[in-house]
Amino acid sequence: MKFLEYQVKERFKAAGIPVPDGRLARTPDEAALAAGALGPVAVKAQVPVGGRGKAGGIKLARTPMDAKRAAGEILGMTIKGYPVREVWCETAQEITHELYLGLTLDRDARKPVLILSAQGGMEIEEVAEHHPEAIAKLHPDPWRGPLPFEVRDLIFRAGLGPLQAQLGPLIIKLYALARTYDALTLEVNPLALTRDGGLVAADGKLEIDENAMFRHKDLHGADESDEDPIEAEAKRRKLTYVRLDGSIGVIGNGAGLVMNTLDLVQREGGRAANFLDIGGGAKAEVVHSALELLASDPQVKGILINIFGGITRGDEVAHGIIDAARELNLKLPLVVRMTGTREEEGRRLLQEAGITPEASATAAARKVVELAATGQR
Amino acid sequence: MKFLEYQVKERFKAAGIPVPDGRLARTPDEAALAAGALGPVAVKAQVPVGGRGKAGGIKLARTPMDAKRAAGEILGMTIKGYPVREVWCETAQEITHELYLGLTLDRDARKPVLILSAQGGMEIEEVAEHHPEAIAKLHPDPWRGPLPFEVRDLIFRAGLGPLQAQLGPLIIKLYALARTYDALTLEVNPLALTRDGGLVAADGKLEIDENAMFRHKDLHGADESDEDPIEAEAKRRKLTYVRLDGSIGVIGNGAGLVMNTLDLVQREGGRAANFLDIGGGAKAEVVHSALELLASDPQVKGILINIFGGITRGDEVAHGIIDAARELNLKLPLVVRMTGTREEEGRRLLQEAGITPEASATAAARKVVELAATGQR
Amino acid sequence: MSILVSRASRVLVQGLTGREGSFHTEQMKSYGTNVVAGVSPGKGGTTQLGVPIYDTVVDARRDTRADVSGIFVPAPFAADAIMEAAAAGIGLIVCITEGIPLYDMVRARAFVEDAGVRLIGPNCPGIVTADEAKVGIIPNHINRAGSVGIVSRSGTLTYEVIQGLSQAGVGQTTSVGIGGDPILGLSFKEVLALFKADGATRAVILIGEIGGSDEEAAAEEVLGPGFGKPVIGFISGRTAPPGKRMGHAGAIISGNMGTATSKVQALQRAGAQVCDTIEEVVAAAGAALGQPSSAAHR
Amino acid sequence: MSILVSRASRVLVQGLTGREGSFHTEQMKSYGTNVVAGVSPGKGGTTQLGVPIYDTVVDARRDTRADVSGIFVPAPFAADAIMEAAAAGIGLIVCITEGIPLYDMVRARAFVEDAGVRLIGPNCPGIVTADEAKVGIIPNHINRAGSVGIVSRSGTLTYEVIQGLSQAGVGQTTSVGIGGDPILGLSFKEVLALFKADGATRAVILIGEIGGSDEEAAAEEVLGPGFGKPVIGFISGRTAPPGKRMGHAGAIISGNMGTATSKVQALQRAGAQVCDTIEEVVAAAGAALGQPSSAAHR
Repeated sequence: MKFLEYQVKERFKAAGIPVPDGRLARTPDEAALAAGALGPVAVKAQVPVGGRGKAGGIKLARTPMDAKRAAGEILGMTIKGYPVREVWCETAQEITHELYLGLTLDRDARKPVLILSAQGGMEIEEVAEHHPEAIAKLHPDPWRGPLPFEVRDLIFRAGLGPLQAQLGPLIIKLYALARTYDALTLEVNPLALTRDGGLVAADGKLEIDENAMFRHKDLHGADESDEDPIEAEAKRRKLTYVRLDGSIGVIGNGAGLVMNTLDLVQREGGRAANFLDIGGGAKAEVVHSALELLASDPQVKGILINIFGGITRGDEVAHGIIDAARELNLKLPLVVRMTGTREEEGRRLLQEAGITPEASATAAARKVVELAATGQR
Repeated sequence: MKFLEYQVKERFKAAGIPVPDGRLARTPDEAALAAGALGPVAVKAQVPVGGRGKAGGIKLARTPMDAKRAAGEILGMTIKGYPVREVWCETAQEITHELYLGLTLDRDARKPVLILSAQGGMEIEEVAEHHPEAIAKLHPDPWRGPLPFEVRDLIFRAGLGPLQAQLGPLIIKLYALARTYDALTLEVNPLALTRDGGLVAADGKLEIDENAMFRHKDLHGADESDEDPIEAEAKRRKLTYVRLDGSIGVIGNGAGLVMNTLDLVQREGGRAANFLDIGGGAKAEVVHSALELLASDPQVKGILINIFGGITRGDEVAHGIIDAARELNLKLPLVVRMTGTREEEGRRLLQEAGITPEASATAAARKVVELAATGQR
Repeated sequence: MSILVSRASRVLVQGLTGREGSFHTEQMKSYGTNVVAGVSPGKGGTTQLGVPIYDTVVDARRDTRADVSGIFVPAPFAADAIMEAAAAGIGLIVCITEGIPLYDMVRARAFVEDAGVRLIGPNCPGIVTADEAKVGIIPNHINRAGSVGIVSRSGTLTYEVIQGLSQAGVGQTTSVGIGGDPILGLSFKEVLALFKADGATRAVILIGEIGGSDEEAAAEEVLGPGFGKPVIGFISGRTAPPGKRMGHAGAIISGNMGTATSKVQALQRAGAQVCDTIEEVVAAAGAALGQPSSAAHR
Repeated sequence: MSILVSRASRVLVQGLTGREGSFHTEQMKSYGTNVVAGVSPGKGGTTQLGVPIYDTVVDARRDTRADVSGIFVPAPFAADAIMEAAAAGIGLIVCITEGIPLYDMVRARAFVEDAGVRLIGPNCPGIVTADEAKVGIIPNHINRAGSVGIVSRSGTLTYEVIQGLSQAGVGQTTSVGIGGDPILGLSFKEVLALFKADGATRAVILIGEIGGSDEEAAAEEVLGPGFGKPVIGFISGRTAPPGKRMGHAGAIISGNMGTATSKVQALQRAGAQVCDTIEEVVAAAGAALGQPSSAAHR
């Protein structure tokens, strides 16, 4: 789950991490009111993607009239496919230096990692590539969290010793916030040093582990309904779906198997329209739901279902396929490959319903590419 | 710092540990109102010591009139020296079984310890002595805290498996509460199983680590001003003081040295009036304050100051003694033994002020016992 | 010989009484696995599928001397189940559960490491030592005893490879699915070291996928001339899009590691034969053992 | 010979620039201790009392190879300072600070144990190896080199004993104040084991006090016939009242342990000579070494 800038900043504020004063505006008049209350403001488009600055989604406004004009221009823009519906108007900061502070999970270290750099702002990835020495890291013990002495050491290693007294508690609060929200990523970039010597989170990013949502049932993140309608629908159906640019709809169980199926489709001269993993142990309803989703995608010219049952059972999958194909009155070519747990039952059910499973994944990929190309059922 | 029952229960409630509904009453009429709102209640004296049940400080009241009468009897009682100024009126519970749940620090294990027993109530110490097998303990790792599986294991070992689903989260909440408040001791005794199968904290005890008070500056515990006026005054002066029953006032630096001084006084035929440790690194003001305190105690017939300076400096101590003796116009026999860091300066200062330090702690103890017995200066 | 599990393994199933746990315990037993106990808090004292159920792993272990645990408990409770097994002295823990929150796993992994215990998974298909024992969910009928060891990050692709080998008459010693999650127990490195030391394993198949740098680490630290056995590699996701990244922070940490190219090259540098399809993997394994794969049915 | 600190110790002082830290660093230096560095975050790069100051222990250790740290930082930050020293690889940490919250110490102690490092204290007077080195606050002039080892829970009583011995002409190898807090680093057991192994120490004095059961544990686990050196014990607090107890829970945990009687009896069972006064302790130590205490000035 992702959040908009203002949602992240609300959480920073509640956690004691300093943020500029700001107000949300949905109309140019609201932006003018905000500027009236706050003085000179930055008017910032609220979209769940990066790069809005370059796209013209951030403007400075010295007066309420300026703010109204800026909001008028930004509201209604579309940034990377997201129409801007809200702007965040916040007190303009006199920034003298931009730092970077971030937290993510380091899969190789099998630990969380805190990252601090005196060179923050837009170009942090380039700093990481070309000046790795300018990036200081700390892998806190996952039970202990970052200890004060470890954080001090991080700060001195980043060359930010003089900011120690302010920065130390801020880093510990950031980590606590990440733990509270099961954050996969929590970034303050830039963490701005202002003319008066204070530190303020000028922008923030937060992404929550979907697997931990059972602990955060009351959380509402960014409304992503504006994105690709099929991706949004997949999210509602809780399917692991990624939109691709080909024409073969692919359904499989297990990320490795689905990725391999994409590879096979490409080897046979086709291109997949999507990645769709129904995961382990999927029941008939999930298969049904996945098939229904792909059938609704006009880009899809043929569907390949590749199931190797382990915890997933062939008969369950077959029931899902058969019911969905019947209900949807599916006109597209549908090729199924099914093996593994309860494959006998599954294959028998499919055959009784007039669907002949292919013998191997390679054969199935070849078949679906061929059928999609010729438009046959 | 200690807390009254109702103060502990407020904290239990905030932490999600179930407690009976209750109201505080300072007059019989308030108790009647509480019973009117709550129905049948237990009217319980609020004093910072145990044993109030046996002393008649808890009465059941079925009606508001009963409650008024009970409160009238309890308010104004004195329990172990504490006048009862408030009663806690809480919904009477239909208790079918009493458990014990407690947390303290186990100094031998150098860890916190959770203690759970199916045999709770008043006699838990006897259970511990005679049926140690009825007491289950868990030493959580101090960084990890009690883990769910460890708590389940504790509950099954205590023979309370059927209560697992309720008791597990309650124990984890209790531990979190203890950590939040730096509790040296946190007890729920009895933890009552009610007729409807629920668990409720029928009584609670909380004692906070004085060393951690810098983290809890906004906390207010039980008003202990009713206790021994000298002990209360010592607390206000932040002196480590324990009232004893003899006549020799003893001041020293370091618990071991003070305890040994008490032993020496007793060997010489006297008895100490108190234990007073000014700790390490005490400055002149602290010595002054300690001397002033003992001088105010009518029980004290002579004062022995025993200082072996390490981090404490002889000159600082001497200044405190001299100033206090002069200001208080001290009439009592005063014997000083001083050695260690800056002893030369300290001894010289004392001698200039007409106080001759003794050569050894034993000699000083003998002298003060002798002087106190004869009433000499 | 084989690695990790064998006929001698005494297997405990945590979550045996649940839907998945009971189904797959039945499968494991029918494969001949010695399932000695189940753990389901509150159901201690009962019996299911002929297996005694205990409230805690400590109790189960005291009575049955179980040394391997298979975990089928739901995701919110799975990390706790892993730690319970580790604390009770279970030597090998195989966690099948999918969807465990990453912070839970980071903690559980540190716990397991402190306890000096082996963990496979989570989100993995488990382990089969062919014709001896199975802990997990790999379909029984696809396995065939032989001399190829398999280690894989992908669950279902593991099945593909096992089935392909068996159909081609190329049997396996042990097949290990290490799981697809970002935070895992044993990785390629450790499992390859076990295969290296196992006399019965004459060739090893490594099935990797994009993301992380465990394949690279294994290639650099374990494989190479000293490994002493032919290694056949396969990396899935070559045509997959870069996918979601964890903001800037993820990019800073992972750098250029984790692409299919990086993995293929690292394996090749270490002397592994990297194949493009599962069919090629099967053929290469047959060739490595001197078995022409088409006619190798024993 | 001696234990824990010697002329070769390279001593770091955490909190050197504070009031207590600077006063006692001066004392330590004047005793001849090799103080190589100080740590005060934010004051790195400066010099005080001729000692270079660093921002972190890691930095100080890299430059100076310090192997012992004396901690004089205020109580709210002292547990963190202990952990910083342990994480940086300091082998012996001596924490003088008094008043550290107990939960902080419980965590710091677990941390130090995981790091495999020795901690003395907190709330202790530290260590003196007579005529060689001092880390802590024991007054310089009372020590005298010789062959008695001292280990004590009480700060100021330690001074009494040292002074008494020195005045009677009975010198010391090393005097160790282990501290009076409920949660400590090394206890009697570990320090006694070091004295047992120290060739120069010919007799040991143990100064205990009421509370806890460290004296009993030492008597049962380390002392006894195998110890091989005379042990003289002293327990203070015999006439002290039971004092505050930690509610029921404390009583359940401590049972009958911790009284002066329990400690005296345990020491006597282990063959120690338990004395009633410090004067007796001094005389007994002299006798144990074959020195009549009154006329033993060397």
